[in-house]
Amino acid sequence: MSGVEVRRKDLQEVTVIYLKGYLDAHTAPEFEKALQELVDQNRVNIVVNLAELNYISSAGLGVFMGFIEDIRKKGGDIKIAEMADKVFRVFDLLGFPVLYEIFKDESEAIGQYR
Amino acid sequence: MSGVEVRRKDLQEVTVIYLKGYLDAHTAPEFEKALQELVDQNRVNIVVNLAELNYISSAGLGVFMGFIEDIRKKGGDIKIAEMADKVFRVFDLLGFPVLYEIFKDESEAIGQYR
Amino acid sequence: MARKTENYHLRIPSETANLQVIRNFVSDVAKSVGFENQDIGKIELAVDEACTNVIEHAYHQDSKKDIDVAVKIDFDKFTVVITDHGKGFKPEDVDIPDMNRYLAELRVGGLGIYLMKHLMDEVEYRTQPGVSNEVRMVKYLIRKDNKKKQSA
Amino acid sequence: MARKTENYHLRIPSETANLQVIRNFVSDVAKSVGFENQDIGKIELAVDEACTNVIEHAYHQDSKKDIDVAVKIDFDKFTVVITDHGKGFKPEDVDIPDMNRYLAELRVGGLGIYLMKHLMDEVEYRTQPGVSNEVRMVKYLIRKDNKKKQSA
Ligand SMILES: Nc1ncnc2c1ncn2[C@@H]1O[C@H](COP(=O)(O)OP(=O)(O)O)[C@@H](O)[C@H]1O
Ligand SMILES: Nc1ncnc2c1ncn2[C@@H]1O[C@H](COP(=O)(O)OP(=O)(O)O)[C@@H](O)[C@H]1O
Repeated sequence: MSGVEVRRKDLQEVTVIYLKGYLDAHTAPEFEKALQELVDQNRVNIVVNLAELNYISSAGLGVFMGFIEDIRKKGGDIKIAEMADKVFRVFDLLGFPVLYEIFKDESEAIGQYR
Repeated sequence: MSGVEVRRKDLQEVTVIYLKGYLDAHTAPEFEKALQELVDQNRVNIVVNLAELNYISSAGLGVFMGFIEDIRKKGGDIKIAEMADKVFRVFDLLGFPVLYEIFKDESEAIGQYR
Repeated sequence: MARKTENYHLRIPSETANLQVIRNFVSDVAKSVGFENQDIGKIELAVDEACTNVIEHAYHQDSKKDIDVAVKIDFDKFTVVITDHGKGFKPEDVDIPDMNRYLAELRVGGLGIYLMKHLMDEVEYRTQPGVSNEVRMVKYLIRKDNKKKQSA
Repeated sequence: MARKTENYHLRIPSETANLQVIRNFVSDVAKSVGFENQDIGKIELAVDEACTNVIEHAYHQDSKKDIDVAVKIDFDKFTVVITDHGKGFKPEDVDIPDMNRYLAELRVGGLGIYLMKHLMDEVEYRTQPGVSNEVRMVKYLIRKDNKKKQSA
């Protein structure tokens, strides 16, 4: 199946994670692995670019929730950029925008860490 | 379901039919109707542009076969342009390229009637 | 075409790799009866959540088990019934989260049934522990016309 | 994941509007076991042809009837069985066209079974006229690795 593709781009103080495809109970572990790696490397200024994410279920949302506390304790954050409407509607239904800042452009999200 | 979209463009001596989507037993009647209309109007110099056709089954091929004799008797033809590989493979498997000329560009196919 | 009831049925091994097949099946059927994209997305997600629960909680990732997804279409009603034969559970004992507290406390998990209830018009569990468990979800279709299927 | 047999099953009203749902179902499963796009396209078309025959010849467009599409996956074998309970036919009496003559004589129709036989590795009809008819089609999978499913 198409599944999810996770890419990573390291800038100086910020890391951008790109998710492409479908984030569900089958593919969430790949996103989890990527975030775990960042935490282990102490790269906690994170932007997740969702421009090419077509779908998210609660298993995908669970990955965001599973790391946010740890990352914030370390002084970092997860900011979200370029979310498609379909994915935003799920975030919004659950009130997630209260917890995660969402930006239209990736550069704007990156700028928050400067 | 997405189905098929049939559009028509009348040039001076030539008519181009655009098929978009999926041509199967459900949607073939729409293509049939468009060709029948052209025959009734005696506009028999026909180019079928398949650039946006994603799929064809034997029901779609049957429409080509159902009109070709009539159209050629009237001095016209059905020429095919811009066929995607996936659709070409089905045409090719049945030897249809012997009966229908296939052109890479629409303009080239139109030019045959000049 | 005369109005009638139609039944669609999918039986598929219980594994997360099949969630995409299940979602596509349900979306295709929802699309064919004329739901709009937003509603198709809601149905797709609710069914994913219900099937994820079967895969994880009813069958504990045992892909030798099957999930049954049945779709029934009446005139204005799209019903999906998902059945498992796992150990079952008491839906009334499940604590549906209050999202304000949930987010404030940075909780994890436990959003599936909440989502299902907010995405669909009706959600009902029928559980006979140890025998079979089904969740029955309904979405109403606001029809723009009297034709059931359009080919384009 | 240990290798095992997997069964997928779709039951759906017999109408041409559902061909797209059937094709998507079969392609999704074929994709999930690792077939390449060209082979997925072949399986999809062969199954469409078989189902179109059921809709037209077995059930004469009566959408109150159902089509059964079963997919079975063994290690290197993808089997699709399509079953109907129509009046049946004698496959040995069906005249499979010689394409050169077919094209020279500008014939119409009668390409479905020809296509199925050229697209799949095995095609076999098992017909008990008046009881049930099934066509069983097999495509062999050349595996590049030992894993059955990849998530990306
Ligand atoms: N089909 C099922 N079989 C057994 N238990 C289930 C089933 N569906 C839901 N549950 C129970 O209900 C609880 C809540 O489910 P849900 O809201 O989807 O959140 P989560 O799956 O993240 O725990 C699950 O933890 C599980 O105990
Ligand atoms: N499931 C079926 N039930 C009854 N008859 C069938 C079935 N499948 C095929 N046939 C018969 O076989 C013939 C050849 O089928 P096919 O090669 O697909 O061409 P076509 O459908 O265009 O006639 C059909 O015309 C029909 O008489």
